[in-house]
Amino acid sequence: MSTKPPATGVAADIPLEEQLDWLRSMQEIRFFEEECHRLFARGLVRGSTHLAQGQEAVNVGACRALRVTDTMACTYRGHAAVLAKGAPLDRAFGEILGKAEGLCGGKGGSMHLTDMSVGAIGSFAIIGAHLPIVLGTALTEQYEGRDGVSLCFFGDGSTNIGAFHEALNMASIWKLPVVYVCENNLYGEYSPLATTTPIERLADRAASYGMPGVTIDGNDIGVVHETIASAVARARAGEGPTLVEALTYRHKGHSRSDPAAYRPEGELEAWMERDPIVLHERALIEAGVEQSRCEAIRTQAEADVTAALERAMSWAEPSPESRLEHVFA
Amino acid sequence: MSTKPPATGVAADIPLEEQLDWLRSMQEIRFFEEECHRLFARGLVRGSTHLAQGQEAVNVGACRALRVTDTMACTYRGHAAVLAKGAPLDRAFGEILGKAEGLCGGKGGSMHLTDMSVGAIGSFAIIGAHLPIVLGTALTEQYEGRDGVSLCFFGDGSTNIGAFHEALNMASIWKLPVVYVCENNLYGEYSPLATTTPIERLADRAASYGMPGVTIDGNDIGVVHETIASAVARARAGEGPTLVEALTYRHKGHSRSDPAAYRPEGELEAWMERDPIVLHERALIEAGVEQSRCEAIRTQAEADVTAALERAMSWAEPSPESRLEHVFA
Amino acid sequence: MSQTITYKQAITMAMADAMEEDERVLLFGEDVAVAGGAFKLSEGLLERFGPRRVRDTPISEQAIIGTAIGSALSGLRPIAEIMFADFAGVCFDGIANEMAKYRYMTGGQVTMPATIRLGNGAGTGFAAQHSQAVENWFLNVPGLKIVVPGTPADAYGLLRSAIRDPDPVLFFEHKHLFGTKGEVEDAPALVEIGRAEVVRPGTDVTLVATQLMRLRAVAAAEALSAEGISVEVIDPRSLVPLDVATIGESLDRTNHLVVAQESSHDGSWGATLVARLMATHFESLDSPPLLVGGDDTPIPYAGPLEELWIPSVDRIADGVRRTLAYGHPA
Amino acid sequence: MSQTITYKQAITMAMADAMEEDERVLLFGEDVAVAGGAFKLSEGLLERFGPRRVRDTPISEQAIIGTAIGSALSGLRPIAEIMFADFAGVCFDGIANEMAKYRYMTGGQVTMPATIRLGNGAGTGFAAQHSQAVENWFLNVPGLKIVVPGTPADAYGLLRSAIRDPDPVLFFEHKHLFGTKGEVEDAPALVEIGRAEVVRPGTDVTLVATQLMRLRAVAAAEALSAEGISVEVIDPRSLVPLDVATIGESLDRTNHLVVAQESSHDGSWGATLVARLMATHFESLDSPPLLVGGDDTPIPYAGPLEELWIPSVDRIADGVRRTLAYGHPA
Ligand SMILES: Cc1ncc(C[n+]2csc(CCOP(=O)(O)OP(=O)(O)O)c2C)c(N)n1
Ligand SMILES: Cc1ncc(C[n+]2csc(CCOP(=O)(O)OP(=O)(O)O)c2C)c(N)n1
Ligand SMILES: [Mg+2]
Ligand SMILES: [Mg+2]
Repeated sequence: MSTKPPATGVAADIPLEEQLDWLRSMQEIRFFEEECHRLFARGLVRGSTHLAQGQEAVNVGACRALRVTDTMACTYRGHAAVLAKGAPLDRAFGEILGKAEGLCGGKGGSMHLTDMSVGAIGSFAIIGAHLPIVLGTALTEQYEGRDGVSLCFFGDGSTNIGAFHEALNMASIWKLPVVYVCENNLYGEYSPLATTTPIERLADRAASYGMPGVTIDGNDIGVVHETIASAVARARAGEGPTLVEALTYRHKGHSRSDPAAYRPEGELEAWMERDPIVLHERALIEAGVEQSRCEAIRTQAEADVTAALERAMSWAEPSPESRLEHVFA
Repeated sequence: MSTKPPATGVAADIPLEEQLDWLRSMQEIRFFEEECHRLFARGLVRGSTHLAQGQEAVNVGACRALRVTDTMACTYRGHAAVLAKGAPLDRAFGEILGKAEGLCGGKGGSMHLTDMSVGAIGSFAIIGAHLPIVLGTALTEQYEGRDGVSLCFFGDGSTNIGAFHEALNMASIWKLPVVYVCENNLYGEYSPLATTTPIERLADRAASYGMPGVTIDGNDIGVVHETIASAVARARAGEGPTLVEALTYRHKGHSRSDPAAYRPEGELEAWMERDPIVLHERALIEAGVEQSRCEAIRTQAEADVTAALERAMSWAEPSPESRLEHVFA
Repeated sequence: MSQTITYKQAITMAMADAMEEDERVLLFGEDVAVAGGAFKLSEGLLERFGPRRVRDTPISEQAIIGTAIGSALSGLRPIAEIMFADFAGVCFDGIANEMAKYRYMTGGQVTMPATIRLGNGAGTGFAAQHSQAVENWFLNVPGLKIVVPGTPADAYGLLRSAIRDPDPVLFFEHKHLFGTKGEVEDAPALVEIGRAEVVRPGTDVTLVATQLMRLRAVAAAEALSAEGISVEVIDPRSLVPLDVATIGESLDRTNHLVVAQESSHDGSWGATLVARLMATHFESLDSPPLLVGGDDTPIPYAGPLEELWIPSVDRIADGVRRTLAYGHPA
Repeated sequence: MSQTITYKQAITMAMADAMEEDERVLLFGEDVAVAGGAFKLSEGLLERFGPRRVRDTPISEQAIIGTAIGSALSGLRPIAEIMFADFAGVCFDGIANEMAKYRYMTGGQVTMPATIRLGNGAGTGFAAQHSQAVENWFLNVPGLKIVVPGTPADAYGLLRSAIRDPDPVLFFEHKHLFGTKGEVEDAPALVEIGRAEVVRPGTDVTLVATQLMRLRAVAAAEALSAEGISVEVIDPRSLVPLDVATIGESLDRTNHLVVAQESSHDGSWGATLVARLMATHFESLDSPPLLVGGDDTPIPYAGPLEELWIPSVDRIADGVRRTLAYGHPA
């Protein structure tokens, strides 16, 4: 854990109005994923899906430290990140449902949500694949003399794949404006970190690449935002990449088919106590926000998600010919 | 550099007779590679070749810390390592010349010398490829309850490839009996380490894998032997892998076509002063060995290499049909 | 006596029986031990054979393949699992440049009895990177045996043979077939690698298919028999070695060839088969050999699109009809 | 006016001209900058275009390909060098699963104007892992354009086109051809990707070949002309897209097909071509199409063995003779 002051659930230097919008985003994502869960149960989602419930503070806190012109790449557990970066709820649902108006025209699905228009350059389902790709988006910024930043989410288990190593090394030697954010949710699929990784603090791996590494409480959106904002500032200033390890927890199993029976007793419960939405809401109220405003946000978020889903459900399926498009430009 | 006592060029606790044999081995290798150089000039070697001249103390010092039943994997710059592990001079020449009696029947060549009978399991020409392979040979030992060790040489530039990362992590988490030896000769092909790698001490990367890492003077065969012997002992005892970074220098260019014009002035000269053979010989003499014995060893080594080359040159080329053999067992 | 088991059970049983038979057999891969495999193919093996022989790895496919290579050449008989076959992309070098060539490059100094199991194929909505027919990536790499079982009996029998085989075998298990059922003996038989099976005899046309396509080919053949068309369905079962003789013999009788494959055209095993048969059975053909395959695109996610991509029973049947209609315009 | 340049010079010139033309073009790879490339293909470019546009990388092919992907989708036109094409094995996932599918999987949200240059082919004694015809590994991966120039003019013209192309292009430069010479205009022409070249017109047999095999095919054709055999030599120049029309049109006239390829049989472009032509030009063929290729083995090191592995002028000529003798036993 970092040596920062204890978790507070809010960011000291950000206007509360803005932080209420973080709450809104987290609530929307939570409802969105609950709907996904139900859609699965109803057989409306194909393949697999991987929910980020419990990890929203990492995704929202980090993405809110970015400009819309900055880019963000995430994993198959990417609904939260892509929505946090600004993708519309309805078209995200549409993609998961395989609709023509889905973000990717129904060609990608849950694991591959992408919305270039908001800088969500992709959700990557092959472990490690995107870590080298963000080198390129970052290089473009450096090459063009702009100050855009590329942020890259990945899991704890992903730090053992070769691409991680190559990417962090090259990001550092080229001083690229990248922020690597490891969402350490304690498990890679069904394997606890300690069974696959001989060190405890993944941020320590930053030392191999001569870049700063920091471990933070990923359930405290204030801490996440502050940490990422300073890593982003560093990147913008041309000082190179940072590795941030955000400690968090997924409330659901790895994927739709996983009951997560491997969890030690009490672990989930302990983390539910630290639900990032609850923490943030509580902190906002402590900071003076009226409870009713939080409730209104929640109600509105739920309504927005429901309406978005309804729209998405009404959309047409992709045309048969569309499957032949977009192989080449 | 390690915090060990200054270089001495001999090992304190090894009988001098044995160390004279190290000298013999280094001399043989040096002459062997000089012949290779000449053979290239005469167009008798195909593809490319990569000489290890100047790095002999690493290969000989390390291999002499192994049993014949231990295994060793090295790179395309592998003549020295394979000979140090015990491969015969003539069959090594034979392979480089593409002869039927070459170690691999002429199918491998200079970059792929292999002699399973002495535990030289391969010379690998795709950067990083062998680092995961030695996990398997080490696992066999662990699986069978034996105490054999796998030693793996690779270059400084190779520490930036993904396979390095995956291999060291898994070696550590499975506590495999492996010793990873990085021959840091300051360059990867024509690139100085600092242009590709954002840290100075490659042994520091061991920390990412929770394994010990040590940097040593690779031109002092005494230091090399002592360091590797203790890493090997650790591995045999079931305590897991070690990363050793041996600082050394190649006297020639990267490959036959490289004049090494990128070297700063004086660099080669400074390292020639620290020629590992000269250092070892000098130290032996200081330790009481008569100079004439060293000279006799040198003369004998040269004669042995010349005779081995003559034999190899006289051997037949592989039969045309042999090219169709050994695809499947 | 015989029993009915699923394709999935066949794979589990084959591994268990092999481990029972030979102490040198071990299994490793991501989540294969404690969790019993992402597809539950190794359920119960950890409990039965212990952590020495059934091992979870980090998410490190290069390390997994390396471990298979090194342990195989030093005397073990490893089974390594690559969860989705598509992940062969991250360890392609290990498979194609090292494992396949090791014996050859060392002049026969090593044998490489490694079995790599890979979850193959489309049809389950996993989209472009988790649905490919990855066997095609390795066709141009001499030194690998490539096995593609389509039934529980073949899955069992070929996996046992793969594990006993002295050479590296890529064993592709089709994800869409895990739940399919079939008969096997109580002590199921081994199946020799390199022998095609005539799944359904016929006289009018030779229809070659593997894995999911085999099932659809049989369904197409049944539909066509109602139209009086007699289709001989052949499953090569392994692509390397490829039993050209059995297929060629069939072609000599039927004079028409259709291949159903779950793959785009170029570089596919179907195209390879056509080229091989052309060289040896040119005179036997009365019509152009037809490949019924996936589109020349990545595999789309949406249900209706993926369904169009994968050859359906109808598309296969239609291919047969068109082939037989060749030279007889309607 | 025209000039004589080498294949190597053509590549260097194409990169320089492209960088001159378009500020978005940059080059990176291992030792491509300060050292001018392991094969000296980028000599002088660092001096001319500076370290912003010509960059050395660590030994990290996955990072190289990732950088190509990310920079291409965000507006640059990267040229990435993979020194030996065989190293595509260590970055296969990036090429086949990411770069090739990115546009498709995102429903057309991105374009991917990346050019990957790879040092291809055998004949220089580099043994099994540094000599392969790696284009064949990618045939079954829709979404990649695959270019295989055989002359300096094609190397120049196709590389320029590849760099301008909005799609990912794998540009295979044959190591054995670097020193070969050819004529180009003073301002050499671009060559459209997807157009075969009729290298040498003929009437008796269509002989298709690329890269080193193209040279040998022409030599074989010349030798055969002395025997009164008129060989039409066609170089497809790109395998994806593949100009089946030009080859098919030739076949309609010659009625005989021989392919010379530097590759084992299965999964090869030659087998793919045969399958494609069978589908469209079945009636044109008077003899079985013949693939003259490498053995179904890895590529051996020793000179005499490698020479036997790679199709020689004699083997190609002999293949043509056998093809024409089909049905006319001597
Ligand atoms: C190269 C590769 N290997 C294996 C997988 C299968 N897989 C999907 S998710 C996953 C676990 C990843 O764990 P982690 O990085 O911690 O992310 P989390 O799922 O916890 O968010 C694995 C092994 C994959 N997608 N790609
Ligand atoms: C995957 C891969 N990439 C690139 C190369 C080309 N290459 C051969 S040797 C070499 C340099 C290696 O440097 P280092 O690891 O320091 O070893 P050294 O040559 O100094 O012994 C490179 C880049 C290769 N063989 N394999
Ligand atoms: Mg995780
Ligand atoms: Mg080096």
